[in-house]
Formats: sequence, structure tokens, C-alpha cells
Amino acid sequence: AAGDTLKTVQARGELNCTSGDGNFQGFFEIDDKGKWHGIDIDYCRAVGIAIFGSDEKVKLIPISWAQRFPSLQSGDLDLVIKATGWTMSRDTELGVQFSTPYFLGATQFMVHKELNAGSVKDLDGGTICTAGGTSTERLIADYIKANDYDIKLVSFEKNTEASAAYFANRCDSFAEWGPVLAARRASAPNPDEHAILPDVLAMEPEAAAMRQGDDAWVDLVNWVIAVGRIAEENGITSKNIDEQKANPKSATVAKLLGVTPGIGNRLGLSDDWAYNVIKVIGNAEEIYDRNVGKDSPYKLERGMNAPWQKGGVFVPPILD
Amino acid sequence: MSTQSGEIAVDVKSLAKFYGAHQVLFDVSLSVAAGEKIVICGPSGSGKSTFIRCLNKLEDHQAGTIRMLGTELNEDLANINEIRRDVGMVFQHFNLFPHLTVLENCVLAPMLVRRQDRKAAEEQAMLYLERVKIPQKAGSYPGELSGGQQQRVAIARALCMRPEIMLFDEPTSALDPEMISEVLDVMIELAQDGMTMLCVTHEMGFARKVADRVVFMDKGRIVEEAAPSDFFDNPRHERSKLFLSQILGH
Amino acid sequence: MSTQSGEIAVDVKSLAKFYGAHQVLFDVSLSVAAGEKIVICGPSGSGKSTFIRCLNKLEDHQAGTIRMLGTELNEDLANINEIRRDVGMVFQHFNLFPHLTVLENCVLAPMLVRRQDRKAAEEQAMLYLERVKIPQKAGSYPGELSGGQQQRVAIARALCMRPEIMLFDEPTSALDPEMISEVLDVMIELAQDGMTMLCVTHEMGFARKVADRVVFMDKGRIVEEAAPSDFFDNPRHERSKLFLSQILGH
Amino acid sequence: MSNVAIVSGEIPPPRHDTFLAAVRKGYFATPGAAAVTSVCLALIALAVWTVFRWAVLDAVWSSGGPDMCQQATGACWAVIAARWRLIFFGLYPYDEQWRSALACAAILATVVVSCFPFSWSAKRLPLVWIAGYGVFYGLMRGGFLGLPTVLETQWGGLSLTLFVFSTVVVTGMPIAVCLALLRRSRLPVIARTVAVLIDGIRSLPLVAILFTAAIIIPYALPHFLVGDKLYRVIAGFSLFFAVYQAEIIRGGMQALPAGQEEAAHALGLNYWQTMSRIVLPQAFRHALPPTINQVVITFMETSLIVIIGFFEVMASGNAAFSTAEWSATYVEVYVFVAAIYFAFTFTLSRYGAYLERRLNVARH
Amino acid sequence: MFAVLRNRKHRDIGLQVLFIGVIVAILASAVIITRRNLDAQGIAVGWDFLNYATGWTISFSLIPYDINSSYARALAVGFLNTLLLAALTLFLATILGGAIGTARLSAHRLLSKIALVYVQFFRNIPLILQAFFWYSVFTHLPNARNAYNLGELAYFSNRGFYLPGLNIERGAIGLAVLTAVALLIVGYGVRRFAVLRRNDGLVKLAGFVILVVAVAGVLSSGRIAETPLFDLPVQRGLRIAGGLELAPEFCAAVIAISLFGASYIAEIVRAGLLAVSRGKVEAGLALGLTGSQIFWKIRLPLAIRIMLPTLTNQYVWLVKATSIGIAIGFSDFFMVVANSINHSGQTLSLIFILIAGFWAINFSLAAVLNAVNRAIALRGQNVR
Ligand SMILES: Nc1ncnc2c1ncn2[C@@H]1O[C@H](COP(=O)(O)OP(=O)(O)OP(=O)(O)O)[C@@H](O)[C@H]1O
Ligand SMILES: Nc1ncnc2c1ncn2[C@@H]1O[C@H](COP(=O)(O)OP(=O)(O)OP(=O)(O)O)[C@@H](O)[C@H]1O
Ligand SMILES: [Mg+2]
Ligand SMILES: [Mg+2]
Repeated sequence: AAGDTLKTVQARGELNCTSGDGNFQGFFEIDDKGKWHGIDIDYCRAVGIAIFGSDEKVKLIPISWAQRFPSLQSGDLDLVIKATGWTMSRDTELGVQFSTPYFLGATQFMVHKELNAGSVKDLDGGTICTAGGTSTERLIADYIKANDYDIKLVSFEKNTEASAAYFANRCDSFAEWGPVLAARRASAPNPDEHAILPDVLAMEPEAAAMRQGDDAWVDLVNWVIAVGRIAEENGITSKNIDEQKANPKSATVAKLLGVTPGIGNRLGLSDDWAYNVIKVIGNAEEIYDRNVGKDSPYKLERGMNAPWQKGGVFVPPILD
Repeated sequence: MSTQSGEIAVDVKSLAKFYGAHQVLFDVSLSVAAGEKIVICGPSGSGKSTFIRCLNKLEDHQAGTIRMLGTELNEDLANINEIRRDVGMVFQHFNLFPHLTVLENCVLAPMLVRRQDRKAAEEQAMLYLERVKIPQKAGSYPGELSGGQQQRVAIARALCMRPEIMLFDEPTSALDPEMISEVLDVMIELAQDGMTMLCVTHEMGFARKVADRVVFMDKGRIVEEAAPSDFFDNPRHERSKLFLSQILGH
Repeated sequence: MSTQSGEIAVDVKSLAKFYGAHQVLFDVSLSVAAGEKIVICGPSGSGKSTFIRCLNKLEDHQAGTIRMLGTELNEDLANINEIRRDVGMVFQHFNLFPHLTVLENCVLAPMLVRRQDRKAAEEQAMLYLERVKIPQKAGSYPGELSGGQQQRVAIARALCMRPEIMLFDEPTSALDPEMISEVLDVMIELAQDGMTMLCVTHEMGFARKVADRVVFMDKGRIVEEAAPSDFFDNPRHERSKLFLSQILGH
Repeated sequence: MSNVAIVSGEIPPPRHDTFLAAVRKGYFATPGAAAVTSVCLALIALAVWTVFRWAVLDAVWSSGGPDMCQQATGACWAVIAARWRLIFFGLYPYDEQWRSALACAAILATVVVSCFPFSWSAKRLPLVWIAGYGVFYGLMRGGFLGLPTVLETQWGGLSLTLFVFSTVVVTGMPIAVCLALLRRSRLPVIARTVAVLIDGIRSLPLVAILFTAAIIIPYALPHFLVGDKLYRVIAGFSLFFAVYQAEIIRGGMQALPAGQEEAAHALGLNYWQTMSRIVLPQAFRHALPPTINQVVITFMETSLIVIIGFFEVMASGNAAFSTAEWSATYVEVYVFVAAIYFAFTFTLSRYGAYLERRLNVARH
Repeated sequence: MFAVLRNRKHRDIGLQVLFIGVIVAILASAVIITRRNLDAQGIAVGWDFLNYATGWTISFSLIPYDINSSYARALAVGFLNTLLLAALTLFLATILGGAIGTARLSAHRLLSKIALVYVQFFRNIPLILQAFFWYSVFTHLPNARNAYNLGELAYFSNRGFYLPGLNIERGAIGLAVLTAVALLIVGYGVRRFAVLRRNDGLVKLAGFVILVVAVAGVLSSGRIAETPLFDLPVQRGLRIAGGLELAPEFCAAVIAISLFGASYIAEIVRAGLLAVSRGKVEAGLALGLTGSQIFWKIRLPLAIRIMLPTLTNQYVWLVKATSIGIAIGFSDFFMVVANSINHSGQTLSLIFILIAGFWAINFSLAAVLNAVNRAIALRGQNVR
């Protein structure tokens, strides 16, 4: 029940977090050996490490989109980190609580180059394929309506089918999240025939969802997200963390890595939890680069997802 | 549940039977002593089949009482099953089980109901199949038999249960005269063993030779009931006279 | 396709019939002139039904030839349908259409095959139903009839097609003697109208009265073929003698 | 046939046509038939050639990576080579997948054994299945003899598909028989209620039932009855199968003449004996083709358990291609998965045809 | 006590009471426990979201819909789409399945072989893959600018088929279809139960005239003012405008489900035909009926009586198979529900709506077909 999720998790000895019922590129994917990886998976693991000191106690439960909120409410899940947008109806009506966003999803458009389209406006009279039930779908619909374009939207169950329809020329454009677009274009029979339009639709903030009424639990998740950013700000990575810990260059770093006490017991954790998390998972930049950024097959620019110093929008809370 | 001669095996009182609103049996009463042989005859559609189907409760009756072997046929479940065990029936339409071979048709009930073991049941079945002259078809399926062969299997199947009362519904209709006489011989033997028999038939030879009584039905009523000699030589009722005149005439 | 007396209506030569590897008809030959009435008899399982079923090609034969009304029954579809139109058949098992009322059973073929209009077809059907004494059941379904009633409907249905040749397979098996004589009367009338008839029956009275010839079958062969008087009073073959002795004896 | 002179009437039983003669008679009997046959043959040849070129001639086999596939005009089987273990075993721990393979074999063996007529007895069949499931469960779940425990949530791939499918059919069939009998009950209240129940359940999308079993049932059951999600889902699925199969069996019963039941009663057989020996065997015979239909449907519908988070074959296939490097190879993966499904359902169909032939002996 | 139970009437009553009792008890306890559990976890099953605007589009809709429409309306759109798809596919699958099931039993070797291959092929490949296949066939047609053109009347492209349409409001068309169905049912009833049986031809003609007049009347009431009666498609820019548009998603769904369903129905039809006893067919043959007359008048009517429960089963199942539309972008009921779940997160309420929707369709379908089954059941018992 509400109020003591952390205790329940600790007593159970396991954190129940989400994975998918299939792949969602960059966020949760299965590798050849049947292991999960991706941004969402990394955050699940991070929460587990924060609590238990290692990610072996994280149970990644495969779950469909439709199942995630009921499973959260029934207590089968402690936490939903599954490319879930923070919307008002979910926040209020569903009785879930969101963490601060960990990712901003930008929706973009891929078009056939032969159309010579420079922006979405040039698609007037055309058709756009996309995956249904996503916030992307809603954003595009809104965008088209707002600009009064005569564009038809055809949505599919999965983006695989949507992109296949696009490649078969069923649609003039394929709209999706950046990572997906990049991957699809790269693997198309002739990538040069497709262009990604400059238009970027309003970003969707992805956040972890939890049961309403357990503020301490929300705090914990928020701070797990935050430490990655604080570490990035301070130049701490999984590789140099031990040097940094041996030789903290600021009070913040000392607190973050548990050299001076405070970061742990206020959340009910040990003081080295942030150290553990960063040591294993890395800081926010590492998470991004590994999964969708330059070290991944998607090679996505970081853009808005960078901290404010690097032209992004993220500002971590202050660790004092 | 065994019956000595002299006891009443079948006792029907004021039986009435309806199909929907259509009445097919009117006030039928009949009492048969154990070991008695009754022949039921009458024109087509007069209710003979319906009557004997009521006797083992394949049809519900709407009024009157039926007592078989001393037990009343009412809504009592156990009774009905007990009765059916001891009352055999040969159907006008044979109703063999098409998914079972002839032999399996014959041993099914003895094994399941009488709990005989397979070997004994099969031996006994072969005995009856030999008596009706088709042991060679024991392994065939009913669909592979001629009409007469099917009828004979139906008779053998009913006999395998060694019932105390046998109900025959035109047991010789599909048979040739030769086979009729064979089958009638079997029935006469059974009669001599003391089995109670109710037989719907128009084999008047059989009626004369074996029957203790002939019951003549018409339009759902028993019109006349008499010893065969009386019935054939001296029918009392107009309807019977007419009927007999037709038989003997043609 | 009309036949004058003297023409050959049915001509069977060296017919052989197998079920799988099991031969049931051996070298059967028979020639029937138009207007002739043939009675076929013989013990159960001797192949009588099979034989007449071959005549309208309900069964394929494996050797020999069959000519009906001058046309050979071979693989030619059109032939077969033409033949069947003019050859009526009453089945041993009746085979009424259970989803149609009695009247509909009777008018179906005349309307579809003979292209009669409904009214004419129904009038004629009622005529035949009256002849077999069940006009009152015209609106009932076959499942609601007694065995004998079903058989009468089957006869009426076949007659409604006014065929040139009629094949009867034990048309009186389910009937009471009274009704048998009625039905036989109908058949005799038909016979007098000049219809060719092949009738499997054990009604020896009918055979004597109507048949031009009696064919006696045993074990898939025609054992004896003779005028009724000869056949009954003076059977030549051992098997026939035995058979007749049984009939007359019982 | 025709005018063969036969002296004795004893002729040898007819032999079947030779192969060539049969072909001529069956396919080239008339010019029209010959034309139709030729056109069909040509179309088939064309289709086979097209598929063959795509799947074999122009295909990239295991050696090539995603880059080579991009150039090729044919199929990219490299994806199968790289990801087949994911497709076959889902999320089952990589090092333990041999267990999953063995468990799969155990279930298959059980199915095959119970398809042979000699195991069709009330004693043998349950034994075979108990043994089969015992081996399956032991291998899959482990937790003894040094085998690490693998929880049901991690089961996946073909062994999960087969497990769910066989359990649904094996448990659903008896329920179906009960429902069919209840639906035909003499007692109006029972018959009506069961009719409503059947209509009600079969009207629902299977997805909704699985979902209910996985998510909603835990709310509606006392805690000690909840059990693992997998078994709840199988239970819901079985019920779903059962209501369909019940109607199929009822259809088969409807084809029986009333005389059959009457004859059984007249012989003194009680209700159960009548049903089990007379009515059901014949009903199943009439209902065999639709039963096979339903079993095939059930096999394919196992793919829906993905909705509540199980990685059976179809879902594993989906996961196999939707990564950055393989996202263009979905056709190949789908073809591969379709081939797996086809292998099983086609075998089922042929088995159905065999049963039909076997049971047909006595049809009249 | 024991004696009471041995009485059939008493036992019957007892059994039925017990049966109802058990069912009521199970249901009641389930409801109570669910209530308690939901309350304990503070889960509210809400319905407010039904009035909120969805914010997403639906590509195929029979009633007006845009992103400002409510969830309730979106669900209605999906429901109607499913109805349309179900009606079409049931119809096509029945006809095709009937033909193939019959062909399976044909004496013509090639025909029966083709039918066999058809059944084995279409039955044994998962529907979703067949849907993908047909969809890719349709999307590989030329694009709108190079569409196949049928005398400026109809266009075939990967954006869909464009046929001449009618400038009549959709509501009126729907109403016309309903009118026609209602009139046909009434007409059948009159023919079946009334005394009018004699003058069949005249009655039929009158009925036909009434039907045509009524349908035409309803249609003309829905004419869109100041437009020509026929609405022809024209090529315009990236696409084709006007006319009756059949989206490739819709066509692929119809074709895939129909072909798939037909393979199952074929087996059911075959089983039904096989269960008709040979004697009935022989009787037809002996009466000189032709093969097709026997088929239509005897075999099929008897087979239908045998296969109706199974066929009902398959229909009910097929209606649900329309939910495959989600995979190829056709906005059927299931897709709309799934999208709504994802957007609003109201899983429990929406699953409930999904259940209710399919329940409504299938329950009525099953009820009608069960009633037909009872109505045409063979009467009497000694039928062989
Ligand atoms: N479908 C079949 N398969 C195998 N054998 C059959 C089949 N039908 C009939 N027979 C056999 O063929 C023989 C002749 O059968 P048929 O029905 O012609 O006899 P019948 O003379 O009409 O006898 P009855 O007077 O009893 O009707 C019988 O021995 C029967 O068992
Ligand atoms: N299921 C039924 N529904 C309505 N009427 C029926 C039904 N079964 C039989 N009947 C009618 O009941 C009457 C008696 O039928 P029954 O079968 O008892 O006659 P029967 O004396 O055996 O005649 P037969 O010698 O022709 O067999 C007949 O008029 C028949 O039409
Ligand atoms: Mg009778
Ligand atoms: Mg015969």
C-alpha cells in the first residue's frame, strides 16, 4: 500500500520495474542474449542500485503498454519507467505520481526526398504514417490542426508497420521520435532517398510513474535521476569516479559520492548509493550516449536533453 | 428383482399420452403377468410404438400409471435405470450405434451395466449372433449391413442383456420370410425360457403359435384383447373384424 | 422417352458389384420388358437392395452392363439424370427429407424436375397421399410420423414423379397387414396402368397376384427366375425349395 | 468396366487406377479441366520461382551483417542467424536455454505420444500428461540439482507457446465437454444459464479475457487463490477455448438422431455411460473438422499472451527485429515465425485428416 | 431426505437451485472482494475522461470526427468501423468458405485439391501475417499521381481505391441499409407465416417494389443539396480527392479477414455436409434431382441445421478477428480502445468498454443465430 514502498521493496529484496513486451528502440531493447538494455532499463537499474547497492535485485518485468498503470496500482510494480509521458490526465485521474522528467522526446518527420518538401507545410494534401497510441500521434494531430494543414494521419499499432507503410510509399511522411527515425533511415534500402525535416514538434517529457501517496518514494526516484545530472555537471563519470571520490573537488561532489554524509540517510539509503549508481550506470550523458547518442547505432544529437550549460534545458536540483 | 410366474410384470392403468396438444394414447390399460407373451397389433399410426416406448419411459406419459416388475415408473431416477436394465427393447428403426462394430454393439451394455468381463460378454454375444445367423458380420459396422442384418443385430443386442421383459417393435419387418421364421424361432425359445414379452408384430403365425394374448389397438385405444384363438376366429369388435378380414384376405 | 409394351425397359448383363474387395453381386443378368412386373425375393443379405440400387446408379458396378429404357448407365452424367427422372425408387429405409413437411417432400421433385407449378404438384401429391391414406398428415414433418406412415409417404413421394419404372425396396416392411393390402392395391393399380415395376418384397400374395416373374436371389446371384405359378408350385432349385418351404411353413 | 466377358462371375476385385491414369482422370479429363490445371500449374510455378529467388538465390545468409542485407535484393537470413535464440527462447536466461530446449522436446513428445491411438485411454492419457508436465516444469523452473530457478515471468519462446497451447487444449477439452452437456441439460435453468455463460464468454475478445485474468482477477480473488500470472492467464485461456469447443461439440451432438440416445437408455446405460460411449464419440466424429479448426486457432492465438508481458514466439520475433540494426528485416523474421507456426498447425491439420480417415470407417 | 433426492422432479429443482446458488455466490463474492480491494488501493474507475477531447485523429470514420471530439465519440467511431468490417467480412467469408467447403467434397480432383491447399494455406498462417501481406500488396500499387485510372471514373493507387460515390449523407445510407434489412426480415416473416403462400410470384414482386421505393425514399432524403448525385474522384496534388475512398488499410483488412475466415468456414461447411446421411442424398438422386438441386434443397438445408452452432461460433470469433486492423492501421474498435488506453491510461474503464462493445455485437449475433437454430431444428424424433 501507499507510503512505504521503499520498505516493501527492501523487505522483498527485489525491485519490480518495467521492461517491455517488445522493443522500443533506445529505451528498452533485447540483445542477442536476451538481456535488456536502454535508457529506461538503465534508470530502473539505477533505482535498484541505489536501494540495494547492485542491479542484481532489479526484476525487469515485461509488460505491455496497456498493462503498466494497472500493474502499478495493483502493486505488481514498484515503478513504471517505460517511455511514459507526463500528462495531466494520468497525473490527476489515474492516481499516479510522476518524477521529474529524465528525457525529452522530440517528434520529427522523415519524408521521401523526391517530394522536395522543406517542411511539414509542403506535405499539404498528403498522408503521414505514425504509430498509434503514442503522444507523437497526438502532437502531430494537434500540429496539423493548429496550422490548418490538409494532411491525413494513418496510425498503426507499431512503428515497424508504420515505417514499412512509409517505405512502401503508402505515406508521404513517417513521423516518430528521433531515435526511431534515425534508425529507420539508416537501415532503409537507400538511406539517401529520405530526409528528416527540420520541424521539431513540441517535446514530450518522459518521467517515471509511481503510485500516488508515497512522497518519500517519489523523492528517491527524483534524486536517482538527479544524481546523474549532478555528476555530469561536475564532470564525474563511471570511469573517473574513484579518482573523484578519493579527491573530491567540491563540497557537492563530496556529498554526492558519500565522502561527507547526508545524501543517504535523508532518503533512507546508505551514503554511497549515488556513488554506486554512477559507478555502474554512469552519469546522464553516459546514459544518453550509450543508448541513443553517439555510442549507439542511433547517433542522436543530444539537443534539448543536454544540461543547460550545453544548450539543453535540464537543470538538476541542488544538492546541499 | 426376479419375478415368478403369476406375478404381474407389467401393469398399465388409464395411460394417456400427448405430443403437444395431439393425443395419441387414450386410456390404455393392460396387465401382463410374468412370463406372458403379448402380441400387439393394429393399423399403422395407431400408437403401438408409442405405447411400448412408454413402458421403459422413453416417452413421458401425461396421465395414468405404469408399473413394471412391481415398480412404478414415476419421476424416481434410480427406478427408471433399474427398470431399463431389466427391460430390453428392439426398435422399429433398429438404432444401432454406427461407430461401434456389431460385436461392440452387443457387448457394450452387458459390460457397462451388468459388469460382465469382456470375454464373457463377447462369448455370449457371439452366441446370440449365431442364433440370428450373422456371426460372420461380428466385425462389421452397422453401415455395412443390409437392412435385415441390421435388424438381427438389434435383436441380438437386446437379448445380450438377458432382460426379464422384452419389448419388440416390429422385430421382423426388414426380414425375409425365411429369416423371419428363424428369428421367430429364437423368440419362441425365449418365450419358453419364461421371458415376458410384448411384441408389436403383424406376423399372425407367431401370434397364433406363441402369444398368450393378442392386443388390438386402433387410434390410440386398445380395442380388443383376447386369446389368439378367440381373436382370430371370433373377433368381437367391428374394427378387429375389418382388420382381420384384410389380413386373411390378401 | 416413352416405352411401348414389348420394348426392353431394363436390361442387365453380367453385373458384378464389389464393396472394396468384398463381392456382393456375381454375374447378375436380367431383362425386363416394359410393363412387366418383377418380384425379387431372397434371404436377407443376398444382394437384393444392392441390385436395385445399381439400377439407378446409386451404386457403381464394377463389371457388366446395365441398360435402362434403352440407355446404358455409364459415366455420362446427363444420362444418369435422365434415367433417374423416369425411374422411381422407394427405399428400404424411406429416406424422407426430415426438414420438409410431408407435402413438401412430395412436391419437391415434380416442381424441380418436372417443372410443374406448385398448385398442380400439390394437388397431385394430395391425390397420392389420399391413396396411401394419410392426407391428414400432409403438414407434419417426417419425424412426427409412425414408421408405417413414413413408409407410405415414401411411396407417395416416388409416385408423384409418375416414373416409367418403379423400384420398390420392401415397400411394405413397416406396414400392418391391413395397410399392406392397401398399398398393394395401389401397386396393383399402377401395374395395371402399365408401369414397369421391380419390387423387392416377401409378400408372396402380391407376387402371385401381380408379378409376371419372380426372381430369387441368394448370395449375390440370381438363383432362379420363373413365373410365379412355376416358382411357388414347382421351384427348381434346391435353395428356392428350402426358402419356400420356410415361408409356407411358418 | 463395361463389356468384359465374364464366365463365372468370379472376377478379381477392382484394382485402383495407376498413378498416371488417376492423374489423367482427375486433372485432365476434359479440355476445360486440362486448361484449368495448366493455368494453375503455371501460377504455382511462378509463385514458387519468385519465392525461391527471394528466399534462396538472392538471399544473404549467416555470414552477412545488417550492412550486406541493405544491398541485397533477396532475404536477409542473417537476422535469424544472429537472433534465433531470442526467437526460440525469449527471455529465458542465455546459459540455461538448453533446459528450455529440452522442456520443449518433452512437451512435443507428450503431444506426439498422446496423439497415438494406443494412449487414448482414461488411464494412460492423464499419466502421459502428468509425466510430460512434470518433466517440463522441472526443467523450466529448476531450483533443484543445482539448476538455478527460472521464474515463470522469464519463460518464453517456443517452449512457452507449446506449454500454453497444450495446457489450454488439455484442460479446456474436459471443460468443453462439461459445458456442452450442461448446455443440453434437460433442466431449463441450467441450460439457459450455461448458454448465457457460453455466449457471454465467447463474445469477448481473448485479449480482454487474458487481461482480466492477469490484472483484474487478482482484485476479485481472495489472496491465497491468486497464484502466478501465467497460470491465471492459462486458466482464462482454457475457459475461452472451452466455450468455443463446447459449441462445436454441441453442434456434433445436434447431428445425431435421437434414436441413438434412446437405444442407449433402453439398454439400461445411465447418463454418463450414454454420453461417454454413445453420444460423445459420435459427436466428436461429426465435429472433427471444426475441432481441428479451433485447435489451430488456439495455437495461433497463444501469440496474444504478449499483451500481458509474455515473450512467446511471435513476441520474441517482434523483439528480434526491432532493434536499430535489424529493423529492416521484419519480413524475414515474420516469414521465419510464420514457418514455425505453419509447421505446427499444418501438422495438426494433417493429424486431423488422419483422424477423420480413421474414424470414417463406419460412416453411412 | 434421500428419497426426496431420488425423485427426478425434486432432484431437478434442487440441482437448478444449487446451480444458480453457486453462480450467484461466486459472482457476489467476486464483486464484494473486488470492491474492497479497489477501495483499499484507492483505485477509482473513472468515466470522466469519456467527455474529454482525445487530441488524436482517426483515419477512417463513418461519422464526423476530429481531434476535438470526445473519447466517447472516438469509441463510437471505432465501434461503427468494426461493425462495418465485421458485416463485410462475415458476408464474404461465408460465401467464399461455403464455396470452398463444397469444393473440398467435389468429385473434381483439381477443384478439391485447390480447395484443400487453400484451406491448409490460409488456415495455418497467422492472420496478422496475412494482413501484412495483403497490406503490402495494396501499398505496392502506384502512388496517387500514377494511379491506375479507369476511364476517369475510378482510380487505384497505394493511397486507396477511389470509386464514384453518391452525394448522400452517410447517415441516410446507413438508414437505408437498415431499412432494407428490416423490410427483408418482415418480408420473410410474412412469407413464412402468412396465408399468402399461394401467389408467390405476385407477393415477391410487391415486396420488391416496396423495398426499392422505401430505400430510394430514405436515400433521397439524405441528398446533399446543390451537388450532383454522383461524386466522381479527381486527381489533385499528392492525392485523389472526392468519390468513395476505400483506404488500403480497409481493403487489406477486409480481404485478409475474409480469406482467413473462409478457410475456417470451409472446414465447418465440409463437416456439416459430411454429417448429412447419405440416404438423403440418394433419395434426391433417385427422384431425378440434379446435383445442384440436391445441394441447395437437401444437403445444404440439412447441413445448416447441423453446422449452425459451429458456424455461430466461427462468426463470433471472426467479428473479433477484425481487431487485427490495429496492425495495419485500420481504426477498428480495438485499435481505438488501445489508443485510448495509451493516451488516457484508463485501462480498467476502457477494457470494460471493449468488453461491453464486443459483447453487444456478438451477443446479438449469437442470440439471433441461436434463435434461428431453434426455429429450424428438425421436428420429431424417429428421423433416420
Ligand atoms: N457399404 C457396404 N460395405 C460393405 N458391405 C456391404 C455394404 N452394404 C451392404 N453390404 C453387404 O452386401 C450384402 C448385400 O446387401 P444388401 O443390402 O443388398 O442385402 P439385401 O438382399 O437387401 O438384404 P435385406 O433383405 O436384409 O435388406 C450384405 O452381405 C451386406 O453385408
Ligand atoms: N414426435 C411426434 N410428434 C407428433 N406426433 C407424433 C410423434 N410421434 C408419433 N406421432 C404420431 O403418433 C401416432 C402414433 O404413432 P406410433 O409411432 O405409436 O404408431 P404405430 O402404431 O407404431 O404405427 P406403425 O405401425 O406405423 O409404426 C401417429 O399418428 C404419429 O403420427
Ligand atoms: Mg411403430
Ligand atoms: Mg435390403
